[in-house]
Amino acid sequence: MKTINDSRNRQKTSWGSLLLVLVFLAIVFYLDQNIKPTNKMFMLLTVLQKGSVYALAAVSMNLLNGYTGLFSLGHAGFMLIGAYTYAIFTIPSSARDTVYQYFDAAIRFSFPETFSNVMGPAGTALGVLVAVILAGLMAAFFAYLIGLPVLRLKSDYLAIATLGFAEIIRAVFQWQKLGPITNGSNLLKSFARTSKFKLEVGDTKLVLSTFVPVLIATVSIIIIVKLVNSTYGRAFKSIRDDEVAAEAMGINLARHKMISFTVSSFFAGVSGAMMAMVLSIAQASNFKSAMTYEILLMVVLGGIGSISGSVIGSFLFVAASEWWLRGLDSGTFLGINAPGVFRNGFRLVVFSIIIMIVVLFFRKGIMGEKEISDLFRDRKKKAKGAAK
Amino acid sequence: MRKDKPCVLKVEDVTMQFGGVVAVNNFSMEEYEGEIVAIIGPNGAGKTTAFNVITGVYAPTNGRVSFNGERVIENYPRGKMKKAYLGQNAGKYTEHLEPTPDKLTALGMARTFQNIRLWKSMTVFENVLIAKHLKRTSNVFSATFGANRVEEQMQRDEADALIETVGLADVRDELATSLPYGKQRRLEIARALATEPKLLLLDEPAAGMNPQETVELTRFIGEIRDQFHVSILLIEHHMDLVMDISERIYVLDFGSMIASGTPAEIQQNEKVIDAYLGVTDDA
Amino acid sequence: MKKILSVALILCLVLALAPMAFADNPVVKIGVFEPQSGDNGAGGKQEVLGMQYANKLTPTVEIGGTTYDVQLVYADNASSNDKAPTAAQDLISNGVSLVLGSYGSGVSIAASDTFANAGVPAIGVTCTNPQVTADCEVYFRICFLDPFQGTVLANFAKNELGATKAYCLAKLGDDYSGGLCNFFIDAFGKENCVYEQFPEGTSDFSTYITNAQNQGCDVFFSPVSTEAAAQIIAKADTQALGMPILAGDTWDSNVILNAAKGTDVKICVTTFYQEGADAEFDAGIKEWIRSDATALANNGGNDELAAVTVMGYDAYYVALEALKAAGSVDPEDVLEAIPSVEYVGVTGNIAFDDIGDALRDSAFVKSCNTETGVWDFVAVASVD
Amino acid sequence: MAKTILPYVISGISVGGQYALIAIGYTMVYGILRLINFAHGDVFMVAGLMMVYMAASMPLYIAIPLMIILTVFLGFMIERVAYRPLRTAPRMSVMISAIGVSYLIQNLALYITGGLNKNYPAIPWISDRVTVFGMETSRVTIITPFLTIVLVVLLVLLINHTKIGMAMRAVSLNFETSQLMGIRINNVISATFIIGTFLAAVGSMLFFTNYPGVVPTSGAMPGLKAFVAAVFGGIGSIPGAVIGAFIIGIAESLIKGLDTILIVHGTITEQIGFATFSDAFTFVLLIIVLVFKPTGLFGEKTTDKV
Repeated sequence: MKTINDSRNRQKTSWGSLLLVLVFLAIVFYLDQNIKPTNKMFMLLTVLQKGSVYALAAVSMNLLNGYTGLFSLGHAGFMLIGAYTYAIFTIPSSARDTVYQYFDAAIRFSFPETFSNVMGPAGTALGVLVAVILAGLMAAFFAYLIGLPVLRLKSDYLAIATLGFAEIIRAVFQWQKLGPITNGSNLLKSFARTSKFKLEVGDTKLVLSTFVPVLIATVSIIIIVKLVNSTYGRAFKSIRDDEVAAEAMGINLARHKMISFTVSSFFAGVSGAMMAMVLSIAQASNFKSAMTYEILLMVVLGGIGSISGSVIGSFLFVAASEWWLRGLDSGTFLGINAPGVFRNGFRLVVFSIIIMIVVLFFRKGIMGEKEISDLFRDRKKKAKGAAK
Repeated sequence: MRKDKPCVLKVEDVTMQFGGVVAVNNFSMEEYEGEIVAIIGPNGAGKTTAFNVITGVYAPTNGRVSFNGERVIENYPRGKMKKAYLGQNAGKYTEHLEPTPDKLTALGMARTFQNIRLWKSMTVFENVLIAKHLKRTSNVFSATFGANRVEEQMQRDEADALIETVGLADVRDELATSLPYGKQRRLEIARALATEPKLLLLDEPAAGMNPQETVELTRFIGEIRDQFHVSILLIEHHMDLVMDISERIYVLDFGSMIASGTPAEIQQNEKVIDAYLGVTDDA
Repeated sequence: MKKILSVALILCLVLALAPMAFADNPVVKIGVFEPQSGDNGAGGKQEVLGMQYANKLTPTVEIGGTTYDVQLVYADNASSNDKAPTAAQDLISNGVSLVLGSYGSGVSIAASDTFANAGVPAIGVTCTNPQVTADCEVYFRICFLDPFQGTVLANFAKNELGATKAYCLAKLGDDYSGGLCNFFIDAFGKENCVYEQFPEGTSDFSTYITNAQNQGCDVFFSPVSTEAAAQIIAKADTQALGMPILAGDTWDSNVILNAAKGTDVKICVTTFYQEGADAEFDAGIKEWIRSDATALANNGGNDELAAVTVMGYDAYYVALEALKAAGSVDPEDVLEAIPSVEYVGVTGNIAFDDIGDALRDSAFVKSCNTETGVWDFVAVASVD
Repeated sequence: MAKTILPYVISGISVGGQYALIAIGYTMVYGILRLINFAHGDVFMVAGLMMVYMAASMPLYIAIPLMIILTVFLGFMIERVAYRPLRTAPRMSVMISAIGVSYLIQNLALYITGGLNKNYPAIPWISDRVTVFGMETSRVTIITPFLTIVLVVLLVLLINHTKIGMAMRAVSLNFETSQLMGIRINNVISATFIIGTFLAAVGSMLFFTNYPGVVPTSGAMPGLKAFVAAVFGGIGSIPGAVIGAFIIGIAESLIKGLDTILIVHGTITEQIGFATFSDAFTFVLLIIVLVFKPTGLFGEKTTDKV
């Protein structure tokens, strides 16, 4: 009896969540059509775009750090691989020589272009999708190679080794000798980017600049949620809680750690690709370890071990640092005008103090290990308890 | 002895040497299907080390372990140990087989821990369910995209059934670590059973229990053996429990086996009495 | 606590969006897209000084018969390519009619898409990389380009300094120094150049100096940021580099003068402006810098003029010309008007070609007088 | 050949000495708390910044000791505020706290300096130019390794022959037991942080005299490299950290010059661009060590208990 109830409840929650997600996507679509770049509220779209990039990055990091207990600091490196893969394979041939201005571009192939030649506009979308997936696969492939030696290492050694790998990857991508592929240390641009994502239906032009990244992030995060709730996700959690017990219960540590690591890196790669399409540039020097730290802090802010926490944490982080707290940098904040104090950099100071407070006093972050759906369930439970 | 039944576990000449210390010296034992066998010995006798060798935590320095008639662990003094080896039977074994514990669990060995190692953040149900992971046929993709729904439901049902059997149904959704000590032990055993083992290895199952709980546990272990058709190997200090349920006992002292036999034989054995200095009761 | 935090955050949001106080005249906003922090922070601040001075001199503009107050709206791109698009978006959302900047080419390239997407025109002041305007319809600039500057410098090295082998040093991932080095090498001859790049955060330049010495180079070309420059000069001094250092427009800054004063390092740069070309202007701006404590601090503590400041000054007037020509504050109209704008500035005549680049054919070459700590005029250089 | 390589080696030894002084702070803290103190590199940067501001308003003979005292106080406070409350928390939390502190310090420095490069004051005598083996360099380059070795010898004496040193060794061997034996753990940890930051402060003086630009991120790379040096030498081992630091310093310097060395030597004719990997090489070294000899060159082997 209990089990039937259990599975029915599970299904009910998932249908409810799905509905919420659809409503959210519809709102984003609506906003995309109605907020023009010159509008003051366009910051909202910027936050949604960047927020969804970081949300996916944070959730994928959480899969590794929060769910599998592998403290890895190599995220920026995998995002870099994703960003470059995506960028290189979506630069149209007409722009290639301008972009690779100091090199003779070696890869002269663009997915959106090739596919649209065959299939028309739908091909462009497909090309972008293929490039995004390829970005993830590339990151996952590198993660596999890196994982073979380093996943055996324990906690902080793993952290420092993965951090080191991210630095190595960055150096390799900046190497002058790889210039024909990576454009050396110079930036890549002119590839398929969100500002160009538009759909023409008859006479009306539908803007998809925010919708596309939000959609990719949503789908990816749903997949991660599915994975976490599957038997593999439970195995990851058991490794986090007690590695020795997990191994004794027949869970192959090396294999499961590798799965978690590659999947996490796959989505890090996807988020890197999204980062490129949102920023409309890709450059190795942006993917520093500071980026990994920021993502880690988002995860902490939201609560290690909570996917909704990571999403909330990253949107809060992005919104606060890009939008709400901007006044702290430019003289006037909350109506207080104090250019002496509220000058450049103050925002980040306030921000890092908030983070330190969370780290020290609210160690569980916003969500702890709970998900949003748990909160609803708890409320129901409480209501039931009260009725009794 | 149930020599008519097939041999589940066979340990041959296992020696475990850490640096210059021989923790287990030339230990051999056998266990037959459906038996309950105990390894006892005073503190520091090498019981836990022997246990860890059998479960694959440590590779032995020399010796062999067979499970269900299949060689699973084998080692001989190699590398630095070649010169430093102090044990016997050097040269008898020539292969190096060192499976990780999960491989042994997959073959049908499951264990519990002396200092209970449940998964802290998870409920009783989840603790048991995860141990079912081993039996999956799905891969990471089919599991993520829900193509294994039937199997998933089956595992959930099995886990529930198991929880029911071991009498933890009323605490199914409690956090494992919030249970009283006795129930945590029980859960750990249930978790091990969820891997559907042929041999269950219990590392001091009664450690930290009061006499009342110990009695319950004794009964519980017996029930398990009959209900799940497993053989049981246990390390224990509580002599009551050991003498009550074991069919055969191996006694270790300073790493070497000093006696083996039925409980009655062991109780009479002078060497054993000497080793325990007469303190054969609750140690 | 969590609730308080969220309430506080929402409050911030509301207040941040609250309308600003209105002045009497209608306001036209000019966006200042410049680095205020990071590697190029010092340079960015100097460039802004020129705009601020110009804004002080000419705080209003008549557009289509109405007098507008000109308001400069700032956004810090933090010298970082990944922060640039957001900073640009910030300006656009603030309703600027056009944008000036930035110091440093990378951030301009990075933000070009954002400006293009919104249809807001931008006028680069000292971003010299060709990519800034290539492929971007809304980006213009009033400075010369790197292929030109690189050639001028290469010719100067060969002809005036008699160099036969050049050591080129750029920063990894920096479009300005990387680009300029590439064009320099093209003009100087690849086989006679040693090209190296240092990663971000490098503080040990002594090995690069040693490399140049060991490979027998006779000119050290390092058009890097002023931050790195100060360190290179210090090391060149202690290690007795023994060859002149050559750099581009970024080095025309008192940071360099301060670092080089009292050393025996020979430094030559190409730049947009030579102090003394317009005495009246020089005196005015210096007076202003001295009188304004913040401006003085932003200029590095003295009143030595940087060329970028003067460029910023000219850029402001070009922006006003564009607004006048457009007859409206709508970015779209301004964008249409810019290509035909012509202006005679302190740094020379300014007009745009088809791609939006300035029609400039000469650069000033200056050398650093290490005794007095000022720039000495060397020559006006151009390419045939 | 020797003449070509010598400058790199000398510069490498000098950098190595500076890394060594930072690495000791890492290795001591790690030895006792098992914590990678990510903020250590930033403390080093703050020491540099303090010197910049203080030298502008007071004579050097006051500024230098005051800078050292304030830096030590900062290190002490970081431990007090950010690490001590988390003593019983999982290791990951403490590490995150360390990253948070590093983020905070860098952002504070960014705010105070306005993100601009600050020029380190020239300290007379040690920043003078000298000629060694026909090579021009600054005096600090020559002094650094010697000063480093003197300080390390003093430190080793302190650890081996004083009460607090003995307590430190005990705590690093077994945290719980030493607590039970009546060692005041908190005092020992504070002492560790004080010594570590003191050395970092001295190191910063040498480092920034040599490379006179201070920016908010100045500490990050030297910090990471010093940590790698500590791991390389076997974390917890002070001589190991010092030797590791010298090896990394020299290797890094040689990598930067490798193109030139090979070209001058005639091995290659075209540049390969090794200099791009000067930072990355350190990490390659780290990973090789971690994978093949996880305990470093001088670290002791430990076995996990089940």
